Amino acid sequence: MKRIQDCTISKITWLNTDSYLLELDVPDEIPVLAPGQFAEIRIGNSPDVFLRRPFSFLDADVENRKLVFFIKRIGKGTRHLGELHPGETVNIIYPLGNHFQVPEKGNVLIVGGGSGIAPFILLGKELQKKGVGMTFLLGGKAGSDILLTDRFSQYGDVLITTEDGSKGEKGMVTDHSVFTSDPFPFTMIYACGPEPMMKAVARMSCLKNIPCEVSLENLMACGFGVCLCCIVETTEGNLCVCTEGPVFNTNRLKWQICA
Amino acid sequence: MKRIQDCTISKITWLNTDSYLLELDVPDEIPVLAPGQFAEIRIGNSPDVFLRRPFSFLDADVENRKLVFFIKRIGKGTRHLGELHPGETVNIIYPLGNHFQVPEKGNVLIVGGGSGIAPFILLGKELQKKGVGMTFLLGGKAGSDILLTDRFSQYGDVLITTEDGSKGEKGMVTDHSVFTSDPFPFTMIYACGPEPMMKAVARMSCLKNIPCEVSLENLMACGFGVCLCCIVETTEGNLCVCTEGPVFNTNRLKWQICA
Amino acid sequence: MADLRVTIGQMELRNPVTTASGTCGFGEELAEFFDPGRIGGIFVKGLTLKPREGNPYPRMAETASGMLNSVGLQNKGIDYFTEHIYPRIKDFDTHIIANVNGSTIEDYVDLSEKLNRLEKIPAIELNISCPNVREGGMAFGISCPSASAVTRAVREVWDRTLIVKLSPNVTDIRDIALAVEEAGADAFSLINTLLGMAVDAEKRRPVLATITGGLSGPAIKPIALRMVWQVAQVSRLPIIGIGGIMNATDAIEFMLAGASAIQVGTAIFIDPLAPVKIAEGIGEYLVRHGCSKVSEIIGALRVD
Amino acid sequence: MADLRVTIGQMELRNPVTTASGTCGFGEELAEFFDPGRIGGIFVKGLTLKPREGNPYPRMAETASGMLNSVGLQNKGIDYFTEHIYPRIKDFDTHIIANVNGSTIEDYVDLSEKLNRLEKIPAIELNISCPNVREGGMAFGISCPSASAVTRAVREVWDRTLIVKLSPNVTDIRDIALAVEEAGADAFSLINTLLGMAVDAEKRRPVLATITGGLSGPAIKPIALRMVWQVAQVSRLPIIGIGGIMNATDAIEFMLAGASAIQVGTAIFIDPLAPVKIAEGIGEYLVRHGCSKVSEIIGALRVD
Ligand SMILES: Cc1cc2nc3c(=O)[nH]c(=O)nc-3n(C[C@H](O)[C@H](O)[C@H](O)COP(=O)(O)OP(=O)(O)OC[C@H]3O[C@@H](n4cnc5c(N)ncnc54)[C@H](O)[C@@H]3O)c2cc1C
Ligand SMILES: Cc1cc2nc3c(=O)[nH]c(=O)nc-3n(C[C@H](O)[C@H](O)[C@H](O)COP(=O)(O)OP(=O)(O)OC[C@H]3O[C@@H](n4cnc5c(N)ncnc54)[C@H](O)[C@@H]3O)c2cc1C
Ligand SMILES: Cc1cc2nc3c(=O)[nH]c(=O)nc-3n(C[C@H](O)[C@H](O)[C@H](O)COP(=O)(O)O)c2cc1C
Ligand SMILES: Cc1cc2nc3c(=O)[nH]c(=O)nc-3n(C[C@H](O)[C@H](O)[C@H](O)COP(=O)(O)O)c2cc1C
Ligand code: FES
Ligand code: FES
Repeated sequence: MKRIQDCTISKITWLNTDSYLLELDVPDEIPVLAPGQFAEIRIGNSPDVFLRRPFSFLDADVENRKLVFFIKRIGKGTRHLGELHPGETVNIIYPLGNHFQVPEKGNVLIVGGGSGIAPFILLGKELQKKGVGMTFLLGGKAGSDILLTDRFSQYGDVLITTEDGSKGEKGMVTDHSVFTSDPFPFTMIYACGPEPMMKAVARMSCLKNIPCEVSLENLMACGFGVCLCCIVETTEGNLCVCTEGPVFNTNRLKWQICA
Repeated sequence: MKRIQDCTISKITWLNTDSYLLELDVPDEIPVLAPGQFAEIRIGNSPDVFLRRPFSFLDADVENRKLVFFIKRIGKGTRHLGELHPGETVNIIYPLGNHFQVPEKGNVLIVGGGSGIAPFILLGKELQKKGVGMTFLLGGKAGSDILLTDRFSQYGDVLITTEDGSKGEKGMVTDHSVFTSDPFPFTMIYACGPEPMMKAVARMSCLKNIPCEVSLENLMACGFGVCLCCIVETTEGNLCVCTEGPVFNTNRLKWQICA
Repeated sequence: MADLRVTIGQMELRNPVTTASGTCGFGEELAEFFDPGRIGGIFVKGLTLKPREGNPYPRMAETASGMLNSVGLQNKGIDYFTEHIYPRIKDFDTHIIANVNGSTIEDYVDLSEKLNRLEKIPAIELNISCPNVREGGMAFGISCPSASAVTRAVREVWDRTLIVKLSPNVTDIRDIALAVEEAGADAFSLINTLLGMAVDAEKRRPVLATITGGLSGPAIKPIALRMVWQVAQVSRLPIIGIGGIMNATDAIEFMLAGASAIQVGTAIFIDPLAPVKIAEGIGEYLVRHGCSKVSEIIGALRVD
Repeated sequence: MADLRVTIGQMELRNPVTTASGTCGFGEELAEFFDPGRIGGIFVKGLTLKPREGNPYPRMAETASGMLNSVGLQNKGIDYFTEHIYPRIKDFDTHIIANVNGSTIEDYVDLSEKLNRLEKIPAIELNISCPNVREGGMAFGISCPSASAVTRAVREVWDRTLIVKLSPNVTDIRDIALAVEEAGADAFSLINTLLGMAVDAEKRRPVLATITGGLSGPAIKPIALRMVWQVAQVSRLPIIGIGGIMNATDAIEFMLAGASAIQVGTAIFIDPLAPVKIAEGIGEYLVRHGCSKVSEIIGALRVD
């Protein structure tokens, strides 16, 4: 059964002016969470937020029953959520969605932009467990957008690009020199972030002829498959991102990236 | 000019399970507030409160630029307002409405029920300044509803009735023995509280043949005279409670209490 | 414990709470949150004769206390439903009601005939009020002759309970209701969504791919309540009230205004447990108000 | 600083922001909060020939992101207005527009003729859409022949700008708009309130003394936007957009959808400064989007 629970905020940690970690104390035992899954959070302290908002799990501390989310403030919901205080509660529905496919072996590249880094701590943990090598490639506008690098470096190398060149290589993630490595050392790419970025990464995977999984952030009304609002066009027709995704192998999507 | 201001909450003090004092730090100098005037408070932390809510001034500390409200939790707005924290802000429009007429001399009876005690601290101050004697008569369901008696006793005697008899005399305010005093020692009555109570008090004033002023708590959409929602039937036709009131001499109202 | 049973046509519901078409899938997703046996019925996602991909993305926009959708009846068609979905849901311990959509009267009739073969569908809800497509289309629901014609045609092939879902996008819903009643409907459900629009000021574009969509949620509750009240004044057919019902109080408001049952729609997105909480809340209200049967509050609004 | 001027009929407004009839009194109360010279115009409280006490209390109910009102055109009549109110407000440095209500076509005509004598009233807004009374009544606004007849009759006696305020309580607002245009209106204002209802479940009574009332506020914005868009598609007359406008973004959405100006209504109750903030916000948006004139965004929604 899916859960609907009131959780107590134990901590809100601002990482820069726009992003924060939201840490929740969960009343019951936390089920196994697969990397890429998400929760629908109700934002009850805002006069103009009506629907829940979806957020990927950044991390879960099963022992201490804590869930952590990485949230970027982009509008009213994410703003009001960040204004809550420790001790106040938020209601969440979880776990939702499918998850990244974790291979048995290989060496993978994980590309994250903006709030699109959230699912990759759980993914890193899972890959590490299986002994799969990984490299993170994080992109942002400026150096201050590049967050949680110390966390990611526990699981693999961390490469960086920034549009203004203030950290790492200058440019978009797909401009990074790692894509010029020959032979290309990776057997798979995972990506999450703004759609143009994911499409660019998917195009790379096509060129390199390796599989690519992306986590989509479509607008959702429900998050658990009843409204059919969150669809994406796929080779099998319109599918719900919230139940058939959010993770899709790009070869299922009609992005026409390999043309 | 009327003011629209963001004020910082300096303190919320719960007096019993249902009532609290809301203390605000006002950014600018506080104008003279007449007893009976009110403010329209915006409740911005609630998903289902749309309009402002009107509250009488309980007290004002002009020197320290503080406003104090006495608020009874009766619905969603008063609940959410009480959930705010010191340091958070609320927006208020003030000062609004007319005020009690304060005589030059005499001895008055001030009757308050429920949240209807709010305007009477400022009234007490004003009467004391003029040297007018006063007695407070506070009514409630139970003893725990009788609040701020120490404050009122700074200005005059405090009489009490409770419906369950747990404090003061048993019964409604109009059952209090003070109304049997002969000769009736008061030259005027002021009342605020639930409408049936105000009507009963007004009926008493009629019997005793002395003037009575009541502060009405009609539903308001704006609070400053533009919507015409808050009207009360008077001898002059429908009048806005927010601008022509909230204080009315009962002989202007069509309560037919003297019949 | 008060008696919560209500009757809609030939159906007896264990309680007046059902879930609205298009907001509860086929009931299976909700069964992950609660036992469907705790509510009166499930109005499944709109069905059409042929499979439909629905409208392009984006299909939804949040609005003040509501949302717009332009899903456009995405579904795999009646044959897929019959073969794959119906077998999985038919034994839910509640009523499964099919929401029937067509672009011609024959579509409605054909679909109803196909549903006739499914024993565990005690009722159909004719959707003549979807603002997002021609199929199930509002075109039928906004004029008396067409509303009447489609109802009459389906009535001829469908003996079980026939519910007609009315569109609020009309000048006078009473006229449509009376036409539909006269044509043989057993009950009304109302309201479907109101035609609305959202604009992205920064992008200078409509938010929805279809420009306009259907408005639902608490924003429309006052309009829905008014329409239920209006229809209850002119017709004695049972009414299923819909529109922004979030909690038991909302549901009771609809019942007082004249609804015999209610549908919970958009509220499910925010709280999938809303339907069961509402059913419980109605029970508590009845006890608190000294009613032994829920029927005591249907249309019991005092207006003297 | 972008050029914010817009034209409605023969009137040039300094900016597209005006205040909606019934939500701003006669402008005097608002003048306690801001200088009326900062907005484009004031649509004063609905006027009738004879004084009216309006409907009984309670006249308002809060709803989700909105409110219902059943004020019912309380006003002291045109003669009192002429004698006592007009002299006090006529020199405001903004346009004062009279909202005209009647229960017969003659009422509308008589009232317009009386207003003709007031030099500083550059325009009237015919209210044929008030859901709360027979006067100013929605009855005129929900059928094409009557909407057309009242517009035509007033057009004959009124040479200044004639704005007709449309009711959203119709099946197709385009039909009414075209009828009114054909009858000689210079501009439309839309929308008036939607007919709604609120119920007090505990008391088992309607909240409003009149049972139903008019719904306003952000709840109705998606419907209002859709109607402005629809009318803009079929008519070239200027539109004044109304319905749930709370901030500059809302106002810009209406203008992109086709409104030349907007009215701020219910928002005033929550923030009396809303009109000036909206005017400022539109200016900032234009600068940010590299527009030199506000006219560049009117109807500029991209739908390709
Ligand atoms: C499965 C999933 C997982 C997600 N995980 C995370 C996460 O871990 N951390 C995180 O910070 N965010 C995540 N997001 C995105 C997050 O849900 C949105 O940022 C959030 O809903 C925005 O809410 P808001 O009220 O702040 O913005 P709003 O005020 O609703 O919108 C502000 C602006 O952003 C646009 N917008 C809002 N949501 C989206 C969206 N999903 N896609 C494109 N544009 C949008 C709006 O159209 C509007 O222009 C995830 C989304 C999905 C679907
Ligand atoms: C001029 C004026 C001064 C006031 N001063 C004070 C004060 O100092 N302290 C104080 O605690 N309250 C005061 N009130 C009353 C206060 O405004 C209401 O209690 C408050 O608006 C209720 O808001 P809510 O959201 O909590 O209740 P809601 O959720 O809006 O309503 C809860 C229930 O109470 C009813 N209700 C709400 N407001 C009123 C009302 N005004 N009259 C009758 N029934 C109502 C509703 O219909 C509903 O049934 C005053 C009112 C006025 C008009
Ligand atoms: C996402 C979505 C999809 C819907 N799909 C259908 C549908 O397929 N058939 C139908 O009759 N109504 C459909 N509706 C309308 C609802 O059944 C209901 O009438 C409407 O949403 C009002 O109720 P609410 O405010 O409780 O949501 C849909 C509504 C939403 C929000
Ligand atoms: C309290 C109130 C009184 C109103 N009175 C009138 C009126 O006298 N004449 C009129 O044409 N419209 C009247 N209206 C309708 C408004 O002018 C406006 O059309 C409607 O409220 C929608 O806009 P909003 O959502 O911005 O409030 C009134 C609205 C309210 C809320
Ligand atoms: S968000 Fe409702 S089905 Fe995906
Ligand atoms: S509350 Fe608006 S006029 Fe009094």
